[in-house]
Order: sequence, then structure tokens, then C-alpha cells
Amino acid sequence: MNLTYIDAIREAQAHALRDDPRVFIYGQDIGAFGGAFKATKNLAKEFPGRVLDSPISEDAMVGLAVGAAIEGMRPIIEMQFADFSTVGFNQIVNQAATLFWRTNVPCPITVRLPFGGTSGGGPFHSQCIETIYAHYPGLIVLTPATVEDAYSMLLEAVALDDPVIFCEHKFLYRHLKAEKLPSEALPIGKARIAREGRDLTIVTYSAMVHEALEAATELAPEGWEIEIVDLRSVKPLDTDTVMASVARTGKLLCVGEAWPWGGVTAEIIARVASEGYGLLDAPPQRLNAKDTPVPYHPNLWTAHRPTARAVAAAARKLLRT
Amino acid sequence: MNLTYIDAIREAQAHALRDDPRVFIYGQDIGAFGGAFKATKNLAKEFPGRVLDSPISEDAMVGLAVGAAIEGMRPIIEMQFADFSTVGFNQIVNQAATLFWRTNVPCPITVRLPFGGTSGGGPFHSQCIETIYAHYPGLIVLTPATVEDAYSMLLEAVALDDPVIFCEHKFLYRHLKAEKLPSEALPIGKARIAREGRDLTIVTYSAMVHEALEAATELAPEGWEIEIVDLRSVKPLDTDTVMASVARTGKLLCVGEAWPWGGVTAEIIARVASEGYGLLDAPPQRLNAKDTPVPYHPNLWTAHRPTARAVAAAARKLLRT
Amino acid sequence: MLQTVSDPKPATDSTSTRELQLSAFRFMLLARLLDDKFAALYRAGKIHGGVFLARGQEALSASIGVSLKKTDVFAPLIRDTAGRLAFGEPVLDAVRTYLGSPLGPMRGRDGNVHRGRPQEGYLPMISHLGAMISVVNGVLFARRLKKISGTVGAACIGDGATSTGAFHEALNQAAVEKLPLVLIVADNQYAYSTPTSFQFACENLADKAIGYGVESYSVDGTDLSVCLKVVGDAVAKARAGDGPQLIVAKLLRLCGHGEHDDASYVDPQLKSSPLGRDCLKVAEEFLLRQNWTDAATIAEWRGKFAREIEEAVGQVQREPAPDPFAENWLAISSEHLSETHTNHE
Amino acid sequence: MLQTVSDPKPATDSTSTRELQLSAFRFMLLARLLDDKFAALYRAGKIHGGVFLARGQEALSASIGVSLKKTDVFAPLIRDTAGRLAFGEPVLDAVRTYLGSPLGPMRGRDGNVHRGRPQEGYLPMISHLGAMISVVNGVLFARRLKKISGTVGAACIGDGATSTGAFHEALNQAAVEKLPLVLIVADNQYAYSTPTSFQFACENLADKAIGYGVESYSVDGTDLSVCLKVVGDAVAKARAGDGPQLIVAKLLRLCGHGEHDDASYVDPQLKSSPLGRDCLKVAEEFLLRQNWTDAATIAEWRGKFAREIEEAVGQVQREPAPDPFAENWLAISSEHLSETHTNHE
Ligand SMILES: Cc1ncc(C[n+]2csc(CCOP(=O)(O)OP(=O)(O)O)c2C)c(N)n1
Ligand SMILES: Cc1ncc(C[n+]2csc(CCOP(=O)(O)OP(=O)(O)O)c2C)c(N)n1
Ligand SMILES: [Mg+2]
Ligand SMILES: [Mg+2]
Repeated sequence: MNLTYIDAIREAQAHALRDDPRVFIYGQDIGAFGGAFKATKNLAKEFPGRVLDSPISEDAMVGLAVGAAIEGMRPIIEMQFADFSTVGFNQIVNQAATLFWRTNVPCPITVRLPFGGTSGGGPFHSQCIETIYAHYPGLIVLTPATVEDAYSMLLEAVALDDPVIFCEHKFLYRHLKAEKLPSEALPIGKARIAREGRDLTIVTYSAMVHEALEAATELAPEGWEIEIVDLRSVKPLDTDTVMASVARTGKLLCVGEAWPWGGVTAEIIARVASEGYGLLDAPPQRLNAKDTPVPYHPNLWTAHRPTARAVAAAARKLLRT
Repeated sequence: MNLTYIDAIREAQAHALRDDPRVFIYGQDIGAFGGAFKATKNLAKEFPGRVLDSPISEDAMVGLAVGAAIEGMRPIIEMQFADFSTVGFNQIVNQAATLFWRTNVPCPITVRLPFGGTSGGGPFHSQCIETIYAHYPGLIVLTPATVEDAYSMLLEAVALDDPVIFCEHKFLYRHLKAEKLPSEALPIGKARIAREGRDLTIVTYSAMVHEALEAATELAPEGWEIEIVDLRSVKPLDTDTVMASVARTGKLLCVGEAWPWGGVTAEIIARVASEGYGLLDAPPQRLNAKDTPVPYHPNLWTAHRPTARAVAAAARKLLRT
Repeated sequence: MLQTVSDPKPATDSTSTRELQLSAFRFMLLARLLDDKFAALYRAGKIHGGVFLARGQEALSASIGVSLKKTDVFAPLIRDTAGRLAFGEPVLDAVRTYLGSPLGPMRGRDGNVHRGRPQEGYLPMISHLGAMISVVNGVLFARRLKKISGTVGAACIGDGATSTGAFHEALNQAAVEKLPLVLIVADNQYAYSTPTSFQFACENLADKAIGYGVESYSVDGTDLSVCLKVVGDAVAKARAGDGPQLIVAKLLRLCGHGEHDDASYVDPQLKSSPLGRDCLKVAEEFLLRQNWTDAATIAEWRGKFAREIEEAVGQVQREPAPDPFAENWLAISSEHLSETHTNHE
Repeated sequence: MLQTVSDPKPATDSTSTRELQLSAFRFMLLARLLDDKFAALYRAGKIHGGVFLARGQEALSASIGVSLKKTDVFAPLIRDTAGRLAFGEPVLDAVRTYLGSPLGPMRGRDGNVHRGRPQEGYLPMISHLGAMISVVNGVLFARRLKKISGTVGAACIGDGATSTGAFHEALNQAAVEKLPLVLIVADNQYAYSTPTSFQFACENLADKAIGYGVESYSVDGTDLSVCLKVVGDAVAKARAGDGPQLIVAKLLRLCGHGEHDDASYVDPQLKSSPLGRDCLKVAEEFLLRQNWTDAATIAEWRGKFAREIEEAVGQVQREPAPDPFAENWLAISSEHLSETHTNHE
């Protein structure tokens, strides 16, 4: 087998539909058509009446999912692009995210957000908006970086009793390949050491894990051993694994594809600075996208997001302090 | 004169309407009624045809403002509560915030968000959501803490060529008083030293400035001199003033009423840790609201948000490290 | 598609009609007294935050509550004290929520009209207008997937909330899915201070139904008899599988938006028009005229309800307030995934 | 309120009608050729991201463009190549945007159909469906405040986008404010792959008008003559102060949603129905039948347009690509308020 990240997402959904009669999927063009990215290919046929096309109504899509969750179902909502979840934002952050705390009734919905930049995606088909969801209490925000994690984390997301924002990176959809689907996996909430090293810790997630890995490979011949922590989940954040890595390396670089103000990289640095201050032997650094909308032209886009080269440069600078 | 914070907001709007024919105000119940908080009291009468009631359509309210701005006007949009801006979110972050970068045409709109907790406000009339706006490129996010700033910053906001999210704290509306309106003021983008001290820097904004001031007063008899930086603007952030203060005190506590994940306090600590690492002689600390919706009952609410007592306790702990 | 019912039909004498009206009336009365009590508590400074009353809307709201079965779904809005009680909400739930008791369904975490018991089909509103309708759709959709038939979902909304995108998306969604949704619009002439002329430009909000392909009804919201009939019919049609039903009731809010609001903006002409009639009085007079009850019985109910309310308030006031130290400050149910990391104390 | 126009009225022979039709036809032809070129560039891998064509929608779209004045406001959507050109967009703007040239109006920052020149009343769409309508309202609202009269604002939308809350809020807002908005719905039977049965349950989208209190028109979108008449009438009515006008055109998208999509889901019956007619052929045949032009002239236009397009593409391909180092990475215009603090390099 040669499985892609998007295959993994399809398979996880097939698995969930097969094993749990409470699961259904609702979203635009996901039925007979199989979804804009084919994440639900053939699922409508395999699971009649459980993979359903919605009108272009993101607010009502999420509202419906919350109602179905109250009734004991486990809906998966596919947003066509993460960027369009902004019009379903209110139902996510104020309806789904508050239900359990207000009423003690859990809200097991999974909102799938095809997110992140691709060449030519432009300002409205590229956004990384995990931060706006992670900031609100009541949501779990996942950012798998590998085919295996796309599969196992989506399965676990559907099984969780809480609303999950599942950020699946479009750039990885067909880019990554794996031999087979995992039969066991790290649980949600645990970060993964994607590469071991002793000189510097790069904490990152989603597509940037691969830029970081490439940067580490680039730095290896220079004698630097870079440790890479793949967060997997940005809320909750596995502070322990980050801290342990920083304890080993003494140096921290946080890399994110999202905009620079606030967000995952700021949160990680704030935690390490507050609680692991003594572990650092150089100021922790961040590398994010630029603070503008995501540009359309590839020349601009590759300058806007951190690339392996930019990560390597930032790492080099930090290693020399 | 005895002017409240809400008076200042009303006066700034009157001033802007008077001086600039391009200004108009649009929002729910703001016309004859004068607004839910009376921020536009009598303005519809004083400025006929320029203070206009809108339907309950936050998305369309902001969209209309953007169109009017393109046409050279300077609309002020009043959201009835900040919490309801989530249904106008898309127009703010994807329409208004991207216009200039995409087209080179500026988007001078001001969106007024009555925000922040009050006793009995509950989960949907209390939120501090400056972070979700500051995270997106293209917006200026202001958080005045004083009557004077409410006035001068709103005036400046309306005069700016960019979209401004004006976070006015409901708790301060009638709580704060001033003798007169300022004739000059710090410009937007500059933080203010609200109290000088040499032992510890508290960086905060909006209503929390007053909790911090009270905490400083509480700590004074114990011999501690606390410096308080009122950010005034959370985007842009005046990193220089923060850094200069930390250079003096060596200790940093960031206090925010918003939820703990990401946001202003994380961003400040990340900046100071990255760029002012050597200035710190203790790990920087944060104090935020708890990571749950804002509770209704006052007992819970006062435990949910940082209070003067909690700030003093956090400061004391940090001072002893 | 539009059926206008605004003149009271000669009441049929069947006991069921009579019993239904009497039952609805009792809930109206109970609701009014409960609202009066909340107003008094508000004035006495005993309530945190706002108080939102339903005066003038009891006939419509009670009609909804009594038309639903316990297994149905109900998403009331601000002005549904009567409908909530009729759907089965104990007075104690209402009082506990307003006073923030940890023993109430919202445990002091949410308050006033934001209350419900989702697991019993009684959905607690969030404040964002229009947002509950698609949630009702979701419950109905789930029941269909689970092959449970015969459920109706009722959602209430005001004239102002028809301007929200959420209203539109949800009503359209229900129409496309042909869900058994009964959407009741209380057109009480104002959204807070804003008259309907700033809210919509069609003649009657019921005109909207055709654009969604759903059935609609226009009803005089001051008249319990016709409200009962129309709501009952719509609920029956939805239950029979005829898809969403839109009911638009005209009436006047006989109070401020909240108790902080003196409603001085309300047009005096409206107050003295038929819309300004107090539905509770109208219903009482009707019942007396029909000889379905007598003044003494009503007085007895009133006394009984007043005592019930006083007792509930007394009891709740003796209950402990929420204790922040005992509180479980977790926004998610998966405790193992809660951020162990707390940066707030 | 609903006026159905679906049979071609016998063409009046006045020169203005003729000139208008010929002019619209030329824009249709230019648009088709331009779209064909974008398709070819896409297949050749010369375009970044998606390509979204307007095949089958040129008659409707061109009718809008030619019916507007330069001082009007226009917010086209994905399938408005023709309308954009007719409103005055240079071919070069379109090509530069698709190829990401820094000399184009979007300067490589945004691409494909996301283009416009706001200061010229030509609004560049954001992707979120429905979001542009209220922006058009805003321009019209501002002109009213500025006492500029006689402006019309046209906004285009698809059948699928009528399900968005943004569509509803904006149309209602225009109705309440009685703005001169002409809202054109291209009901092309699909939203991406989704047939209209999943999108709405009313019979005709024009039925929605009554619920907003606005005028509406139903039109055969494959027929240029009737499109011109209906759009022209609606624009005139809006200009005369009659408030918002809703036009619903029925037609079929004769291509995929984007060029990556083979549209295999389209019902063959629809393709062979009158809706599946190619509006460009229909118009051409009509013009020839009327003797308003001849085949040679059309061939000449075709050649001229093809050359114009080739030249534009050639020119743009020789233009420099955006240079990230020369780029001004500032999202706001107040440079002094840009975060000097950059944590990204
Ligand atoms: C989306 C949204 N915007 C604004 C508000 C603030 N708000 C609360 S009630 C209200 C008026 C509602 O009017 P209507 O729907 O007619 O109901 P009524 O109060 O008349 O019963 C407003 C504007 C809100 N709750 N939600
Ligand atoms: C709010 C929102 N949700 C989803 C999308 C993704 N999307 C882009 S075009 C499209 C289909 C639009 O269909 P329709 O409105 O009928 O226009 P058509 O493509 O048929 O011209 C969808 C779902 C979007 N752009 N905006
Ligand atoms: Mg109302
Ligand atoms: Mg379509």
C-alpha cells in the first residue's frame, strides 16, 4: 500500500463510520462527489444515509452538529476550507465550546478544517487559524503532521466526548506517503520527538514539522544535532515533552505557519520562559509567517511562510548565541 | 465636570461627527435610543441622518462599513456586545483586514466592542476577545484603560486609515471618572507607565490596569515598588516601553482578563524572553482568566478573572523568587 | 401557503379544547407571577445582571409549551417563561438559574434566561440570536438518523432575530432536510428599542415562508384561543411529516427589553391598539365568558402559584452560593486532556 | 412582484437595442476566449492554484456589465468574466491577476477571480460566498450620505450562495434601507457538485424576494436578449429609486466548478435540456438571424480578441514576477503603527 495523508483521513472516517453507528459526516460536496479534496470518496455509497451534503451554511452546519451531539450522535463536519469556518465561528466557539461547561452535557463533534498554505492558494484558501480556536475554552485543537497521525488522531477525535477542531494540512494531503495505517499510536495530548538531537530544540507542528526536519538535515553536516518536537495537539499542549527536550538542549526555537501575533509559538515560549527558565541557555526564538494575509504568487508565498531554509537560518543564528 | 468612560466615548463620537463629515455611526439601537450603554445618547438628534439603527445583522453591518470606507467615509460600527462580533467576525478579519493589503485601498473603519466582564454578565456578555482580532494581520486593536484614553484613542481610531477594533471595557463605563477631557494624549501605539516602581513590572491593559494599580497599592506598605505598564494598544504592542521597564525592574508579570491560551500575555512574554532575555532576573509570569467560559454568578466570576488580590499574590510570589 | 388566523373561532365545546385552554392559561398565570417576582427581585438588587420578562407574550409561549410532548425538542428564547413552564420546567429551575444557585441546571455558571436541560430536549439558549434553530435541526436530524419518528422541534425567535444570518441558514436547512421544525416568530414590534421598520421590509414576516418553501401561519398573539389552534395545527403538521412550519404571531411586548429599560420608546398608538391588549386578561375574560372557570378558581390558582413561587425563592435563597474553590474549572469533559498547565493563580 | 421573462420578445429594431446586443455579444465572445486561454494556461501548468471559468454564464454576466454605468458599483463573483470586461476591466488586469504579476491590480498578492479596483467601483471579491453584497450596500449607503444619487450597485451570486447567512443579512439590509442594489443570482443548477435540491426547497429562488419586500425577476439565462431586457429593467428601476431588485437567472454551468473538476456529476438530462444551451451560440444565431451582423464580422472579432488575449498573455509572461525582497510586507496603511517587531526571519 501507498497511503497518503488524505487517504488516512478517508480511512479514519470509514473506520469510524463502520465501528460506530453514532458517526455521520455532514458538509459541502462530501456525498456522491466525495468532497473537494476527496476525503470522503465513496463513503456516501459505502455508508448510505450517513455522509450527507449540506447547503453552503457553515453556521447551520455546526449548529446541526451540536444538536445531533446532544442527541448522542458523533458528527464529523467537513469545512471545505478552514478559512470558511469563520462564518461558522460563532457556533463553534459559543455553542459547541460552551455546552459542556454550561450544562454538563458533552459535545462530541469533530470539525475538520483543511487548512494551511499551498502554492497559489491565496489569502482565503491558505489560512492557519488554529489559534482562534485554541484561545477559546472548551475546544481541543489537533494538528497532525504525519499520515499515521492523521489517521489515529482523527479516529481518537471522533471518539472523544469533546468538540475537536481537526486541522488537516492541505499541503500534506498528497505530499506525504506511508506504507500502512498504524494499529497503535501516541494518545492525543502527547507530543512526539520527530527527531532526536542535543544542540537545539525546534518545537513545531503540522506541515512545519517537515520544514524543520529538512532544516535539521541541512544542519547535520555542519555538526549540529537538532531535536524536533512535533506537538501534534496545540490544545492541550504537551508542555512536559517540550520542557524535557529543552532541558536536554538548552535552546528553543518555535516554528509555526500561522501569523506571528499570539498563537502557538508565543504560548510555547511563554510556558517555557515561565516554568523552564533555568533550562534555557539562550533566549528562546520564534519563526512564524509574516503578519500579512497569505499571498497568492508562489514567490511571495514561500517568503511569507517559514521554509526549511528559513528554519535552518534561524536555528543557525540561535546556535551561535 | 465629572466625566465617565462612557461619557468620553460619547464625546469622542460627537467630536468626530462634528469635525469630519465622513463619519457616521451604525449599529443596533444606537439612534433615537442612544445605544444599549448610551454611548450615542442624543447623537442621532444632534447629527441627523448620521447615527443610524441597523438590523440585527452583524455580518452585514461590518460589510456595509467596509463598502462605505471604500467610498471614502469613516464609519463607526457599534457592536451591542463584543461577544456578538463573532457573527460579524468574517467581515472583520477577511474583508476589512485584508482590503488594504490586497488592493492598496485603505479601510478606515472603527468597530466598537463593549467588552469584558461585569458581575452577572455570564458567558456571552463578558468576553475579552481582543486576541482573535490581534492575531489576524491588518487590524489595529485598542484597549483603553482610562477615561482620557477612551476619548483620545477613539478620536485617533476614527482618524486612522486602518480598521480599528476598539475594545471598550463595560466594567469601566460608569466606574471611572475624570475631571475633563484631554486636549493632548499619547499617540496610539505607545504604552503608558501607569505607576512607577523599581521592583517588578506588571504589563497589563484595560480594566486589569486598575486591578494592578490596586495590587501595587496593597504591596506598597510591604516595601515593594511596582511599576505598571498600561499597554493601551495590544496591536501594535509597544515592546520598547515594556522592555525599558523590565530593564529597570528585572521582573515581569503580565496580567490579562482574557483566556490563558495565547493572547496578549503570551505575546508579551514571548517578546521579552526572545529579545530581553538578559533583562530578566526571574522567570516572567502570567496571570489570566481561567480557561472556561466566563461564569454568571459573582462568586465564580471574581474567581475566574484576575483581581487585585490575585495580582498582588502573583506579584508577591514573583518578588520572592 | 399562508394561513391567516386572527379572529377567535367560536370555541368548540369539547373537553379537550377546554382543558387545553385552562392548562395553558394556568401556565400563563404562573409565568406572569414568576416574571413579576423576578422583577421584584431585580428591583431589590437580588439578581445579578439583567432580568428579561415575557409580559404580553404568555399566550403564544404557553401555546407552544402545551402543544409539545415531553419527547419533543424545545428551544425557547428570552420571552418564553410560559412556554418553558408548560414544557415542564420546574419553577425551581428558573429561580435557581436567576439566583445562580449551584443546585440549578446551570449551576451558577450561566444565568437568567440561559437555562435548559439539553438531555431532556429542553435546549438552553446561547445569547447569539438565531443560533439555537440549527441546534434544534440537529436534534431532529439525529432522531431521523436513529429512526425515531414523531418528534417535533420548536424554536422561538423575535422579529429582530429574523435579520440574523443564523435564522436564514437554519430555516433553509430545515426546509432542505424537511425536518419537523416549528419556528415561532414573536413579532412584538420591537427588537430592544428598534421598531420593525428597521428590521424588515416585507409586509408580514410570514411572507418569508414562501422563499424557503415552508408552510406558514399568521396569528394574533394576544389571543390564547387562536394561538393554541395555530400552534397546535402547525405542530401536528410537522409531526405528520409535512416539514418545517413557520408561525408569525403579532403582539406587543408589555415591558422593557429588560427590567433596566423603561420602554419609553414604544409608540403609544401601539399600546392602545389591539396588539397592545394584555393576553392574560384577554384569556381570563374569555375563560370566564365561556364559563370554563370562575373568578374564585382563578384567584385560588393565583394564590397557589404565588405561594409556590415564594417557596421556591425562599428555598433557593437559603441554598449555598457557588463556591469557586469547590468548582471544577474544566471546560471539557475529557479531564485527561484539560491543560494541566494553569497560569492563573 | 415576480415578473417572469423567459421567451425572447420579438426584438425591437431600434439601433440602441441592436448596439447593446452586439456590444454584449462581443464581451461574451471576448470572455469565452479569455476563459479558454486560462484553461489552456492551466493545462500547461502556467497558473498557480485554481482556474474558474464562466462558460454558459456569459449572456447573463455581460448583460450586467453593459447595463451599468462607469460610476456604478459592481461586485462580480467567480463566473463573471464577461461582466467584468463589459464593466471596463482591461484584459490585462485579468491576465496579470491570474499570472500573479506585480503590475496587476492585485500585485500577485491575490489571484484568479479575486480581482478588482475598489476605487473605481469594481469590488474584488473575497472567497467567502455572500460577503460582497453588504459591501456593495455600503458603497451605496455612503453615496446616499454624500448625496450622490443615481448610482446602482450590482452584486452577483450563485444558487449555492443563497444559503449563506451573509446573503440574507445583506439583501435584508438593502431592503430596509431601500438601497439601489441589483442582486443577480445565477442559478446554474449546481454549487460545485451539489444540486439545488440540497440548497433550497422553494420552487424558484425568485420566490425569496417577497420575504424581503423587494422586486424580483426570473429570466432564462441562456438567452442574451431577455437577459439584457430584464437586467436593464432592473437596473433602471433601482436607479429610479425603487429599491433592491432580485434577478434569478436559470442556466447551466457548461464547465467544471474549476478546471480541476470534470463535472461528471452534471445530469445529462440537464445538459440536453433548454438550460443546457450554450448562450454564446444562442446569441450568435440570434444576431445572425436578425441580420445584425454576419459570420465574417464575428470571425473577425474572434480573431481580434484572440490576438488581444495572446498579446496580453505574452506581455504579462515577460513581466517580472513579484520579488519578495522588494515587497512591502505591511498589512496596514499606517506604517508607523506596523509592528516594527518582526519575529520572522
Ligand atoms: C447576534 C446578536 N446580536 C445582538 C444581540 C443583542 N440583543 C439581545 S436581544 C436583542 C433584541 C432582540 O429583538 P427580537 O428578536 O425582536 O426579540 P424581543 O427582544 O423583541 O423578544 C438584541 C439586539 C444578540 N443577542 N445577538
Ligand atoms: C462561505 C463559503 N463556504 C464555502 C465556500 C467554498 N465554495 C466556493 S464556490 C462554492 C460553490 C458555489 O456555488 P454557487 O453559489 O452555486 O456558485 P457557482 O459556483 O455555481 O457559480 C463553494 C461551496 C466558499 N467560497 N464560501
Ligand atoms: Mg421583538
Ligand atoms: Mg451554482
